[in-house]
Amino acid sequence: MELVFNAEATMLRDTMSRFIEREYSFQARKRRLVLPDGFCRDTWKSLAELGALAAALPVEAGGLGAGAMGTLIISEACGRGLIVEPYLATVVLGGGLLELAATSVHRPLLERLTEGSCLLAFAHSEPESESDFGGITTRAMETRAGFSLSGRKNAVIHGATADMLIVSACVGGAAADSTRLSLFLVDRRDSALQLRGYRTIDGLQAADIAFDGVTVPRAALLGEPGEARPVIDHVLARANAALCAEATGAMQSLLERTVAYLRTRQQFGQPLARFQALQHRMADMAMHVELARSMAYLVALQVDGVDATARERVVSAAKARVCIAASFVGKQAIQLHGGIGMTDALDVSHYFRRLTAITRTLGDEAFHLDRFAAATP
Amino acid sequence: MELVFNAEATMLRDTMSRFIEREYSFQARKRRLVLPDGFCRDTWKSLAELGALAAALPVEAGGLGAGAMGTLIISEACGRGLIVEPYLATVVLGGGLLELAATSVHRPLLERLTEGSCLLAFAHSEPESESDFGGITTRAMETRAGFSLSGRKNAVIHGATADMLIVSACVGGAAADSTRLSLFLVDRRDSALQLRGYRTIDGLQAADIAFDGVTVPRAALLGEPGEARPVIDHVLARANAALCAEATGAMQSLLERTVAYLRTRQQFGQPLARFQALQHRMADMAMHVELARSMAYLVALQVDGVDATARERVVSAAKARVCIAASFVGKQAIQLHGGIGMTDALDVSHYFRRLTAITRTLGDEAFHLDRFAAATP
Amino acid sequence: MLLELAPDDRAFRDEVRAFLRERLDPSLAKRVREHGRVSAAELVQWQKTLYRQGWFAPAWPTEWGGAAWPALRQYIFDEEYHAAAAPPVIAFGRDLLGPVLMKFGSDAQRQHYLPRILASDDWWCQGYSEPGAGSDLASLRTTAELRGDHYLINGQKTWTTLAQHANMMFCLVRTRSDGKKQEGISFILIDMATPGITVRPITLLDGEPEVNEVWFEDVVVPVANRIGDEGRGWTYAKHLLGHERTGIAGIGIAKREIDYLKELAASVRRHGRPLLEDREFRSRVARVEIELMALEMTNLRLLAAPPGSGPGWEVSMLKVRGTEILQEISELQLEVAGCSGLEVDAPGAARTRGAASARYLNLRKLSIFGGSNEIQRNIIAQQIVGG
Amino acid sequence: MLLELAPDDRAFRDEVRAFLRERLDPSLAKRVREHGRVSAAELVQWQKTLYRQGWFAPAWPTEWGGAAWPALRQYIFDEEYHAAAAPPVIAFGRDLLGPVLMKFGSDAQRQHYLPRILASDDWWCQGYSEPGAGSDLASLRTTAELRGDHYLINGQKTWTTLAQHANMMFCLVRTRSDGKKQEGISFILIDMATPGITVRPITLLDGEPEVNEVWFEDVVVPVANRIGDEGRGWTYAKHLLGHERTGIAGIGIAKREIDYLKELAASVRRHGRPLLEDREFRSRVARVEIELMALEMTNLRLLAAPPGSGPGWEVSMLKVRGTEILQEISELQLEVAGCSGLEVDAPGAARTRGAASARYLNLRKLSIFGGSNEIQRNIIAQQIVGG
Repeated sequence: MELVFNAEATMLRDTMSRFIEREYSFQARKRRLVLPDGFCRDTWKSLAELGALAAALPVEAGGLGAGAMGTLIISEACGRGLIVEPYLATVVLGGGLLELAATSVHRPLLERLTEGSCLLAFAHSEPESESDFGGITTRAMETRAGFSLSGRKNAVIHGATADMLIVSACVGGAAADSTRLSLFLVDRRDSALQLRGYRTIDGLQAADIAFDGVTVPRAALLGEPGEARPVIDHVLARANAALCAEATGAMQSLLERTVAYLRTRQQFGQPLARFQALQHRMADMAMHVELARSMAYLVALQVDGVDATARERVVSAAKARVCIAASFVGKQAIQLHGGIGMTDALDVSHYFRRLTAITRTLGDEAFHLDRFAAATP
Repeated sequence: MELVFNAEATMLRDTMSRFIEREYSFQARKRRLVLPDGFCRDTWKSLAELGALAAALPVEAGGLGAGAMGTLIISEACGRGLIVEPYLATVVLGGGLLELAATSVHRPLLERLTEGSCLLAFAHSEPESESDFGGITTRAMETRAGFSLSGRKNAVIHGATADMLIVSACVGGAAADSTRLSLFLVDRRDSALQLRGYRTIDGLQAADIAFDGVTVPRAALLGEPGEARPVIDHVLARANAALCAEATGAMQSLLERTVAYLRTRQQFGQPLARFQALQHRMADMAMHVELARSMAYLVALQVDGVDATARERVVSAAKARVCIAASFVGKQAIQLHGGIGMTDALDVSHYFRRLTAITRTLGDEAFHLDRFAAATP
Repeated sequence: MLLELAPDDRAFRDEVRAFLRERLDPSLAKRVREHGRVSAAELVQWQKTLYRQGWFAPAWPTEWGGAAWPALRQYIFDEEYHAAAAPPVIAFGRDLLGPVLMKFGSDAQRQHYLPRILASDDWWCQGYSEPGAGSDLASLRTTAELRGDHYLINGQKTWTTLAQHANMMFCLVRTRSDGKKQEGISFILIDMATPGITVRPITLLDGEPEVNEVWFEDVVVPVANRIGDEGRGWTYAKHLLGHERTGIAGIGIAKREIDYLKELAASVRRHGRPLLEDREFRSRVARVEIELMALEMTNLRLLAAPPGSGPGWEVSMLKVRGTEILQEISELQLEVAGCSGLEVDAPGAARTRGAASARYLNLRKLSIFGGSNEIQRNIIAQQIVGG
Repeated sequence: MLLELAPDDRAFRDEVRAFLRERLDPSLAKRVREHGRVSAAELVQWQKTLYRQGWFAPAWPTEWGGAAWPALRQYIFDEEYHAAAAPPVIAFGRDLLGPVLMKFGSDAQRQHYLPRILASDDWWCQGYSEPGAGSDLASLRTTAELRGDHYLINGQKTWTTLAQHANMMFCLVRTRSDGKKQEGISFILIDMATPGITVRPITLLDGEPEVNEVWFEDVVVPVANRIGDEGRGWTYAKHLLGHERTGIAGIGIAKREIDYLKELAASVRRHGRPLLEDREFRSRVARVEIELMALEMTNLRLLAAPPGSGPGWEVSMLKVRGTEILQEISELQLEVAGCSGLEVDAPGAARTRGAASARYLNLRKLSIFGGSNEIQRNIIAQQIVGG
């Protein structure tokens, strides 16, 4: 049991804390949001130099070998700093798929990823598959030169701002088996893509993408055709684990800000923190944060180490519990701040929006509660 | 819309209030609980003399014509006074069945009921039908002289202490249509009954009854054979309406006692009522009571006046809402009283137990929520 | 309606329905229903339509051009109005200033302002809240110094809803700073075009500039713009707060929102079936529907009860539970919208997929503004515990 | 266990399992699991079995006959113990008095009392609470007057758990009434057979006499029975409260109760199927299971963390959430039992159908006794808000 950070983990955590402190004030974040991409490629390079992009990857894949605990530490920092650069999309999802599905042919791409010079996004969810990320209908028809992709992907995180997309599809015609998925690398700048990018409430970027016979060479295929489903499930599990950690970081920040605000804000002649009803609310917030943190740890310890059934069960338990906490802590932070908490000018509302988005990303509370119950005897 | 009590209703309410004040102190109630039957037949006679037993019945059936509003007023008083005499079992259930199902042959029985000289109980629920009071399997085989009853009834309220039982059964053999029910009058003292009486947590009485070929004459049949289902549904709806009103009365008493206790009880140098967290708890209790009362009114206004579908919908909405309120108000009353609220010696725990029992009687929150959802477009 | 109506009330309801069917632009109603954007000009135009019908002020006495309907009729009107998805009236002038003018205003003030409110010729905003005051409204610090026939106003208001569209503000200002803080407050009407006033919109977490900061720098306001006596402004403003307000529970809006929620949930699939048919989801919707029934019945009981016969904390309960229900529904709508609902629709453009999250974020305000739900629970407890 | 164990911990767990399989009477375990009644004699007998195994005091140091297991082993033991439905130890002597004796008792006191606690030769009850004190424990009023070599004790204790079976009580008494109320309290051991002591059982809402009132009328107690210094009893008693307590969250019991809940729900039908297969019900059970996983993981993290590195309010959180979870499970069990579960089993007889309601009613105590959950939330808030 690795319930306490070891020396390497502590070092990584401190590195990330210093990075946030130095580079990621709320004002500095705002400046990144108004850049054309909505984030900063130089900052991404800095994260690469700190080793954050390579931290979780195994040593044999050119990484630092910190594994899921590394992802937890970095994601938690992303939550605390409300980092808008695409760590989840590029490293956890994109890097995870490359690590688990790719052959040595794609090793250079993984290297460019960890150097910070190639951004990835995972185009997987579809309008009809949104709530349970199953039932993929995008098709890849084999052609002489490679494949021709047709279908629609929506809410692709950082889909319009990445360099390369990894696209999930079933090989074959309309009757293809939708449980047998393949992965394809597609250049995001390919003019055949119909891509609509937009901003989401948390300040991040997403895109809806239509493929209408987009052709890719045979080398675009990532791993064995039809065998990608287990890899995708595993990577989505990791992404949910990362979201749990990120939410914990954001909640911790909200809790600290709320406590600090109530300590200073005077009403009816005393600090708000003296009012017992608000004290109990803070106590409940703190318990939610601590319990969510425990679930983020638990899932980090198990996401790569147990069989798929046990993994999905613990992932769903963690995500469901974190959603409950995120909703409570977020809403209470706004409520206890009063009007000022409602404003765009204060970071509190930004944390709240990111938490709200996390509760809607890769399965909500109801979805995960259901999946947990189905996997529990 | 009859949202405010008229003069007759106000008079009835005042009559009941005086009765409780005069006869139903907590100590006087305790003395009744230790009587052999667990309640007092003289008190029952007093209620008859006050007109409480006849209040809800139509004038043409020998009643006072106060209808469902009359039942609401008396039931609410039963809740406030924690009355242990069998108003629900005998008047709402038994009297309701006689009123709606019986022919003129049974008019004398209804008269004896309103005089307080004959106590009824409704033997309907069965071990397998408990949660949804459907699927009756008790059978009535026609014989030369009348019928022979076989089956098991359980949790029959006041089943061991009533004079007469009204028993639901399907006429015919094992293949009989269980949706086509009939009602039979059975003498509770019939030595062929296997009857196990017991006390329930609220101080009331119940019984499990086995019928193993109990014979009854043809005259025991109440109404048309096979046609009792609509009558039973209607009477069960009225009983749930009565339970809503009773719960409202009990909650009102608990709220008042809790407020009074927190006003006087000193902790850390001031009355508990000064602590904001407890103030908000009281505010939530009060809102629950008020909302439950509204539902009790709503269902009383509609239980006899709308078609069966609309009736079941509103009954289930009311009962589900009242269960939620009863659970919250009951638990908080105990919690806010602290240790003393846990004791048998204080009336608070008795109100709590009655409320707990109400939430388990004739369908719980989950059952009614489900039925409401199914009946709502 | 939860309960059956008497024949004449039914006729009234049919008349309201017919009017809304004929005069309310369906495309506007669709936008209201789907949480789209409605412009200030459209609002004013619609309010003038109501005015021409004589229905802009259902609660006002007839002598001032109101409909003077009894409470139940107002309730019926409200229900039909929101069922038809008519845009909510900007009610600061009508509901908040109007009654104060009628009771405490001078003849001249009433004759000038009341008809203009009725015809939506003025757009009023409310200048009560200040930074630093929060729920402790009476600790306000904007000063009005008497200088002969005018006041000189300095200070700052905040959370001023839609002040960017308003040409008039009714305002609480401090005319004396010694003594109890509730004393020394005066009630003043300010023309927003007066020099020295700066309005700065505050962007809220849904991206909309719904509220404003308003700065006063040596703003000259004639003494004739003061309502009633100097120093009694707090009393005038409070006059309203205890009043029964038919609409505060938001029953009509909540009913429409539940309908809309169900429509959305019927069009989304989960486990291969419409989400609305999912038992667990349906059971959560049922809870809110039942909660709303209970609140509506409570509201109706209060309307039917003789004045002053209630428990005394009705309005607080209606506010608390009404806002909690609306927030709950918006959360369910957000759940139905899924991750697509996280899209931010470009400012000023038509709303598409981002409506659910914009609404959810915006409605956080309900439990904060208008007396936070914590303050309301304090009030309820104080009334229950008593002296 | 939530996490995989190291091989030696696994071996330890297997040893505990084997012991419980061999030595725990299955019919007793069945009664514990099904919330049946267990007699005082059965409890003592079982505790002596644990004692003979050397496992009665997992946390005590070996010099006093404890097992001195590290925290994780204690946790593993606890989990296996409750999974096997062994009866809960009456732990006042072992967990509350024992550590105080070890730290503050005299050699004579330790040598006399500790072995007797270990062997369950004494049944200790705790005399802290008094009527009128409630959560404000320090306002106690039972007096101990020094009269040469003995104290004369007068006053009343209440909520004294199982005092009717106890032969000894450790007790807080007031030896001085001036000054701060926490000062002037002394910690005294009392033989329950001393003349002047009256024990009166209090029937609780489940019909059981689980707690007692204890009256003292001129009860003579030797000064030698005082622990440590006069006036420092509060400090001694408090010493324990901040301590990490492995078992306070009740994880092992809650796991067993969830298993039992599922077993019950699988045997009851709703809508023609086992209730356990009902999605809406199953989803409510899942919520509690997840809540329990989160609390268990929190507990494990705290056990693994270096002492003093936690947020400082761990014990309060474990108490609050642990008791809320147990109450929630008992409420679900009551729901499964349905109206049949309302039956009251005759006092002293075996429990049948009434077990679910008796349990539900009894567990109301969890959020009240041992520092009410309101007090625990106060503590958490104070630690968060800080100075």
